[in-house]
Amino acid sequence: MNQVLEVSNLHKAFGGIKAVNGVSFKVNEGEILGIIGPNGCGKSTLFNCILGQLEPTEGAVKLDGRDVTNMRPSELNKLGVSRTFQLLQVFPELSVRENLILAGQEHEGTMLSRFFGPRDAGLTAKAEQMIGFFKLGHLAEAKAGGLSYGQQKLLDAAMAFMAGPRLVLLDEPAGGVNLTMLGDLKERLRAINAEQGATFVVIEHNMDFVMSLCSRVIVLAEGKVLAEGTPAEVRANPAVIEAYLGH
Amino acid sequence: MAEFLAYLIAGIATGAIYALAAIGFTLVWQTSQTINFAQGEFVMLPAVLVLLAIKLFGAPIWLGALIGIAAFILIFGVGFKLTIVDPMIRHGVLPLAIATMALSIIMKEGAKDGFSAEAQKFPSFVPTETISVFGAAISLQHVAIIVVAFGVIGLLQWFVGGTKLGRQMQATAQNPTVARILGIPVERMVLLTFVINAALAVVASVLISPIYLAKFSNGEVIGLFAFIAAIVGGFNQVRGALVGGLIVGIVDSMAAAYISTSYRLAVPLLLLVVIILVKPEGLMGRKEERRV
Amino acid sequence: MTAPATHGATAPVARRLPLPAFVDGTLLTLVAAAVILWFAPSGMGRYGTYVLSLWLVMSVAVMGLNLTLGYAGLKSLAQAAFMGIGAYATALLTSKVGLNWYASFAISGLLTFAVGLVLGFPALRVKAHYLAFVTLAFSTLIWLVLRNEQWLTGGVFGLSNIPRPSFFGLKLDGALAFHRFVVVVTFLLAVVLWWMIRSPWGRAFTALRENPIRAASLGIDTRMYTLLAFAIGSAYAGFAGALYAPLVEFIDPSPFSLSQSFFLLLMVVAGGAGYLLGPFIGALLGVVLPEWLRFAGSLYLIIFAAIVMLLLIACPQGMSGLLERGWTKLTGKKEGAR
Amino acid sequence: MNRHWIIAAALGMAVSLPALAQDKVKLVDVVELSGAGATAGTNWKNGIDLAVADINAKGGILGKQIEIVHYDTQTNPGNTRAAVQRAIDEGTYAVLGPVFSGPIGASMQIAQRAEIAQLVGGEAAGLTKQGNQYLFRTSLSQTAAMPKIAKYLKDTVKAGSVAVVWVNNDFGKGGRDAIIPELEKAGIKLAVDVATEQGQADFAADAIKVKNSNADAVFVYLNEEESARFLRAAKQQGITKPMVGETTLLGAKVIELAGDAANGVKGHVGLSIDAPIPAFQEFGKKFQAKYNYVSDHNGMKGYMAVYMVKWATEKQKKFDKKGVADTLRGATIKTSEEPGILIETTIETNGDLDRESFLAEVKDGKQVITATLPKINP
Repeated sequence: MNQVLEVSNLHKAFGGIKAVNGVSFKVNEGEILGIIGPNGCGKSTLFNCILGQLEPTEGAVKLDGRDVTNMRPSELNKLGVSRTFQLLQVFPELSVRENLILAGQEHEGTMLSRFFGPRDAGLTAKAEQMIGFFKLGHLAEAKAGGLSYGQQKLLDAAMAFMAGPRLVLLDEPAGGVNLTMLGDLKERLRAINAEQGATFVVIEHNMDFVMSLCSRVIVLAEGKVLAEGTPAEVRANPAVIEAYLGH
Repeated sequence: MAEFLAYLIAGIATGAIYALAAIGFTLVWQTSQTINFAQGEFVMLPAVLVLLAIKLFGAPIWLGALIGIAAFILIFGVGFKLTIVDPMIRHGVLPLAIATMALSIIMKEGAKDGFSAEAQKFPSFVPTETISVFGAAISLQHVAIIVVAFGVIGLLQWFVGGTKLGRQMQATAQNPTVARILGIPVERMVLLTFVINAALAVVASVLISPIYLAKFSNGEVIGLFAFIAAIVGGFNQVRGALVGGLIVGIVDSMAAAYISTSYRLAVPLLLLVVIILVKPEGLMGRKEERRV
Repeated sequence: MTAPATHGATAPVARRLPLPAFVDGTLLTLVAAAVILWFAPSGMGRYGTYVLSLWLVMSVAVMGLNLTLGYAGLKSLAQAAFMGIGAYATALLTSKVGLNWYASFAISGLLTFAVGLVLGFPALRVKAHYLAFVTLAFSTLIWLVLRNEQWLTGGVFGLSNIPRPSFFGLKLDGALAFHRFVVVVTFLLAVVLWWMIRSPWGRAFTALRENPIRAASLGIDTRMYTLLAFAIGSAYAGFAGALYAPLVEFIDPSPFSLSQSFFLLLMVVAGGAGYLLGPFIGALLGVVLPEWLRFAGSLYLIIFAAIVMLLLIACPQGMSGLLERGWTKLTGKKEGAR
Repeated sequence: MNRHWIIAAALGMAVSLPALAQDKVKLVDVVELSGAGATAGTNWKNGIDLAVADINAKGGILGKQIEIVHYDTQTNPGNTRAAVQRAIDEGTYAVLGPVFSGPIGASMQIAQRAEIAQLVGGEAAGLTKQGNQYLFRTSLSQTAAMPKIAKYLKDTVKAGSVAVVWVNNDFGKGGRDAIIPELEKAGIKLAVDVATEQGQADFAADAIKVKNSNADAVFVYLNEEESARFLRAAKQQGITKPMVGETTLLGAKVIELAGDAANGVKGHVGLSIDAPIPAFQEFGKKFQAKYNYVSDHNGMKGYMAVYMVKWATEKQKKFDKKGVADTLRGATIKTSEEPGILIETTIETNGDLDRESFLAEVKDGKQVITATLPKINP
């Protein structure tokens, strides 16, 4: 199977603390991979190292076989890698539609065409489509800062999909979202995965969410890979049970 | 060598003055993220108020000093915090910084119109004699400033580390939210730093004015150098002000001596740029964590 | 009033009137203001005309700083220094080299743009207020060069007899003619900025200010946009300088000192950072208000500073924020009445 | 009843008419009241106010009271231009000020275009070299003063080498640029050339530099307060060589601020309230009484500027704006004609002044005049 992302022997230390300590894994095209682990096991740091937000101390990241270690986040994004953050990251002063256009505009045309061309960079239709898709229809004109938490979370996810990415890294997409919204979100993610063939890596706390969404799960503990397998395999792994109950 | 020593000692004497003025910068920055662009005027004004009190009430010098100093601490310690900082602090650094800029205009123009556009002599509490250190001349006034600058830093370090009140103040500076949860009266602690800042400005003013003379425009130079000193030394450490002040003073003196008198101001500024590029938090500063 | 950095749909006004879709309230305001300012000086005398022109020239510099600070969130303390570079470049090119004003204007803009690019690199390295410190140093260094290099800049004695431009053979030496010229140039520069702010660039600048990390994750080249915002903002200061020199017909280092950079910052914040029309209000406060307060005699600067301080205490978003607040209250009431 | 009303009305007319007929003459002073020039500008303004009060008390100019307005330039060329333009738009009879040459440079063309006399406090040599027929100084230019100092250094002080300490603004730089060729001509070596900042507070490094140069004498060309600070620093560093300077080094203000450190300082004095001229001392007393401090030379310049306007108006016997400049150009104002001019003053055709001046020395905290120098072109 075609490997979209390959992480090999990634290390990240802050002073003496080894947040990520030799993590390696591969992500296959079209799969939904879940990464779970107790608090402070290095999940978010791992994401930040993969995406160029932090400089890894050691190790390499490959995208389609090409080395992208330390590539700047914006360039990585232009190669089709998109992400969300653990904490909400929408632009509160912009409207929902503007947030979405912003998420897509750098993928169209050149700097010059972005200056002289249309104000929406030709993305209004696409934005409306995303708004519809994520059921934010009545809120297109509303400032993002005024939305409810769950709605902002949806917008946050919608922004990650705006440019039609091949690989999406989601950092705790279910955090703080109520049950109804959670169902919506899961369904949307599955749909995108099925329709567009986008590949997902999901960090999550919510075990039910991960287990029902992902086809494969990696368990991290203390900066290392503890276990890997299908949800069922992982659930049955004694080391995982130990790690979770131990905490 | 004797020549070098003379410049060095002159630089230390000047640097101590900058340090004394810079301490306040670091104090109010730590507890309330306030950049006070009126800091130089804070050092200028107490001397003017003392002279004004003497002139208006015909008071003897000690009474004039008392009235002037009390008025200053009340208005520019407590009043400044309550009327300017409090309403604006929530809105970020910039509007408040601009408001202190406006305040500096008011203080400067007020001192000029209310008192005098001329420089005035200010009585010295320290003998004006000159002593010789390794063949270099230094006045007792400058010696007093150096001693006081070190003394104030030592006192502040002791206060912050060795007293309950001081530890509460430090906790407030490091994390007001946690401090509040711990039951520390955060508001009162912040107010305390502003009062200390005003009191330090008074000390600086009384020590500096006999040498620099009391004049409405003195704050511009002192403020700029104190600001540079605070950046060089580190904005978030009180002892950064001392280190920064001394370095800037010495560099300034050396620049005048060995580089160029007309470009002497450029040298401390180039030093500042280099330090920002190499160690942005300042020589003595802590790294400030970025809140992502 | 324009809202801060909104990129909402075109104003309702534009929909009702048969105007092209890109026309919005801000553009209409700019056009109307330009027309009014074209005719305003009649009966105002040379003094009034001059103050209006000075206001517009300062507005251009403040517009640039508003782009760097208000939209992109970069704190610069060198705007007056950039204005000085533009003013000296134009003065030297027109009076010593004999180049025409238009070429000098373009060179001033390019030069300040280039210097802005170079100075912008530390902005990428150092975050937040450290850029302010670097620009503070730069500002003072430029001032020292302007003062010390007498062979080039005239030093403390300044440069005099700076010619005013002509327009297709039409002399613009008179106060009114030059004022109208300034109106046209300011209008054009404001329209360019208006266009930029509402283009995808403006959206990217806003994203840069609000959350650079998220912006980068959405493919926004934060490095490029940071440099662009800083360099374009600096170029506007250069343009302002290129207008200032022939307006005053004399320059020396004093209007380009650090304290003037502070003053420009004051105008941006007092006018309302991040509002497209804020710079005009800010420059009005900074240039016209003190002139108007002259009747108060020696106290006029104190009154001016007190007004600015009270304004910021009452509304840290500045004059534009205050007006917007008033407008929402007013329109809110109207809706309630309906 | 009716008659009473008529009388009352007539009385009213009588009271109000003179005020109407005798409308005032408006003088606008545009000067540095804030920013770097504030101290000099405030002295200039006070001098003007004193002169206006004196003149108005004695019936004004040709029976008209003077209405004086002060506009601040903030020591900024752009603002100065606005203020001078405003003054002209408001119909000022003449423009007084500014004092700093930057603001003067920014505003002199406007007064010239409006053909209105502008009486400035600037001393920089370049101002009167631009052929402006409407610009007049109120003090000697540096080109006139410096040869006298160079001669003094050579003949009286007998210095073979001189350290030059100057303030890096238009005043100090102008003075430095004027003295150095004069020193060269007199065969005196320039030991060290020290630029200092305007408003500089700390002169320790500069004093050490001067001391190390081993010059035979020090030429100090700073504003009053900086002069005082430098003298104190020089004393602290133990400089014993003679300090020679111009008006700003020997003024009463410097002596007050520098204390003992000013003793022994000598040099050339243009306008000084300590000069052995009764009118000067009289002015000094009046100024002190009104403002409670000692006037510097800028106060005297402002005072004389108003009297120059008065003299020219009375000479031409009418209020003709352009005529003021025409009358002043090339004129000699004698104290017998106009006591307010304080000292006989010749106005050259380019706007420069020629006057007697003095050599002075500070002894025991007092300025003592040691010689009177004649006019350059007596």
